Amino acid sequence: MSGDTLIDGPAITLPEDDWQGIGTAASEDAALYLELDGWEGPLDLLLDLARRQKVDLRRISILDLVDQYLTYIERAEALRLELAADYLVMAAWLAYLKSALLLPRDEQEEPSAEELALRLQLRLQRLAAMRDAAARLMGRDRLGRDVFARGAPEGLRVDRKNKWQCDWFALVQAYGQVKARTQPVVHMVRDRMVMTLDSALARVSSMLGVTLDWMELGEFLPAHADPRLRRSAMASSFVAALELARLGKAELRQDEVFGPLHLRGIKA
Amino acid sequence: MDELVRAVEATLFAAGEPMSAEQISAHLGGANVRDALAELAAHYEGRGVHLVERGKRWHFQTAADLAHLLRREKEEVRRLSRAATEVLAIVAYHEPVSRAEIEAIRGVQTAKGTLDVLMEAGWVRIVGRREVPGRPVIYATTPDFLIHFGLASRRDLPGIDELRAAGLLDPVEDALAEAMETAGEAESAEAPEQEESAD
Amino acid sequence: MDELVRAVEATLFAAGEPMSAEQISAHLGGANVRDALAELAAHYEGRGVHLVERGKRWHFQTAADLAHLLRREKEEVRRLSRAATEVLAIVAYHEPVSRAEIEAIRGVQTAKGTLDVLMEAGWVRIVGRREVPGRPVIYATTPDFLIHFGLASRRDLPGIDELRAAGLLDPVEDALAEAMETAGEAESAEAPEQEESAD
Repeated sequence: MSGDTLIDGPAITLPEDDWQGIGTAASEDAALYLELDGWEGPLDLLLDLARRQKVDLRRISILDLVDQYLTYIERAEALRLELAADYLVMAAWLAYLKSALLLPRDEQEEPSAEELALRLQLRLQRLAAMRDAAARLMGRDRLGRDVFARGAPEGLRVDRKNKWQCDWFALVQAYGQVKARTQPVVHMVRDRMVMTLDSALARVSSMLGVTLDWMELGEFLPAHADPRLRRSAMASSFVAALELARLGKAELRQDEVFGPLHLRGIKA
Repeated sequence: MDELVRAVEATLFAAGEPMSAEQISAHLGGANVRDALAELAAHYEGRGVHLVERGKRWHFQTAADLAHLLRREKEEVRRLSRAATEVLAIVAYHEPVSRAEIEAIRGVQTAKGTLDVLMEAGWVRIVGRREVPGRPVIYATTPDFLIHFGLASRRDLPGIDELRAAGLLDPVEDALAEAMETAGEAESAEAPEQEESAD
Repeated sequence: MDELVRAVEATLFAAGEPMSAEQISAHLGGANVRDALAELAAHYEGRGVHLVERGKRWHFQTAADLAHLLRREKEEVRRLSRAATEVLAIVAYHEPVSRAEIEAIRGVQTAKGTLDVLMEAGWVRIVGRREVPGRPVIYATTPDFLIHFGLASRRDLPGIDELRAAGLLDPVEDALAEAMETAGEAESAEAPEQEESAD
């Protein structure tokens, strides 16, 4: 805050009385010091100096401003005060700007000194605008300072209550799935009458030994067997016939597609 | 509007707790606030907020007939979780049933919360204790359960064979389905007696 | 007195924090509360308590002109450092804005702590990232900021229209380009033939 900025009055005499940035030391111990922390950097100091020109920021004299800044920094240096580097950088830049501004226009480099000066001016305007805006904002009627909300509101309570949703389908399906998941898996194979391949082989080959005539496959099956046994015997006897043919013990004949299959034994 | 009345109104509004006329007066530099309080109380009569005096202390409060506005119930429709649906189905098919029995049927532990949800929903209730060691609590469905699911009675719940016919069972091996069918039939036929005999 | 107006009045009096018209409506079962809000705001105008709208949310608060009566017993609100007030103003007038942009305006580095203080106060929040190299975080003000500073919306920020009209919310580069152009035109007015040939 500017109010915290202390400097001995006579040591740095600035041209105008309404100097805001620097105060007079309260103590008489003549310890001179300059607290640049009072400004938020060189741009802040420049803005303070610019406002002292008491003209619209759009019409400030950049040359005057540069002079004031440089004077200020020189005095601080004369007092052997430690200056933050950015203040010195700004001083160097402003010294350059000043010399450039003093050159005839044709000799200026790009960007021109006017452009640099204008840029500085625009920055100062923007900072000033925000500083004023901040002050106006802080000066508004603020809740808790100037205006107050109800001290003890009863409060609104919304008690949430769940309304559970489920339908018949989901319920029944869930039960079915529990059952399907947890029922012990029992695999029952019914006792079935079958003719094994071995017994069919024995039966067919022994029956082939009795006659040399062609016999239809069906004749090899047990005559009065249960229908299910007959199906099993048919399958086993067919495989047995193929096996005997492969071994050269029997020959097969089929007159038409899907027609009856005949076989007869071959004499060894 | 009278400035003092405004000041009293604002003071009471911002106050953290009820204030006596003396306190308000002290706050407002010693003004006599009785008339202002009476005027305010009359003004707020019939509004949504009343200025009331309780034990010599004044405060604003919501009109009594609007108190219900301060506490509102909001219903949130939520779908029953998969686990809860299974438990509900087991209770419905096997009731009355203990938690241990539910777990035995599901093959997994049943969180206490699952049954709580079903009771909160109003579909399941505790109907007593089974007279076996440990006297476990037993659960059954409620009349609301029948209403919600559109069932005239529990007998309307389909049997397993019907479930399969309706394609409600996941495809499983024939043998398994066959075994289940037998088991299911036996169960649905025996279920009532079985429950009773278990007591 | 209209029942809906009473209900809205009671709801807002009782509410712990500002409510939007939609929230009030939802609380009151979907009623259209716009007219009721307007009627209440008109009724309380001039009283010790006002109904105000801040960033689309409504609340009652004491009349600003009575601040001197109420302030004494209230805690002073947090004092912001000058840096923090400046940063807050820059965020409010330029939002959304990155830290680098704030620093460009202030001409100094902004301590992280300064933005933290504003975020802790609930007045500033991070609203995303700028899609430029480095993807810097960008900041904006909150609804609480509007409430605290008594702004119906950001358009109510003091002097924002004037600042915008004066181009003071535009980046320096834009203003510079414009100023150089104007200067160029002024120059070309002195040397018309040159300018035309350049066209």
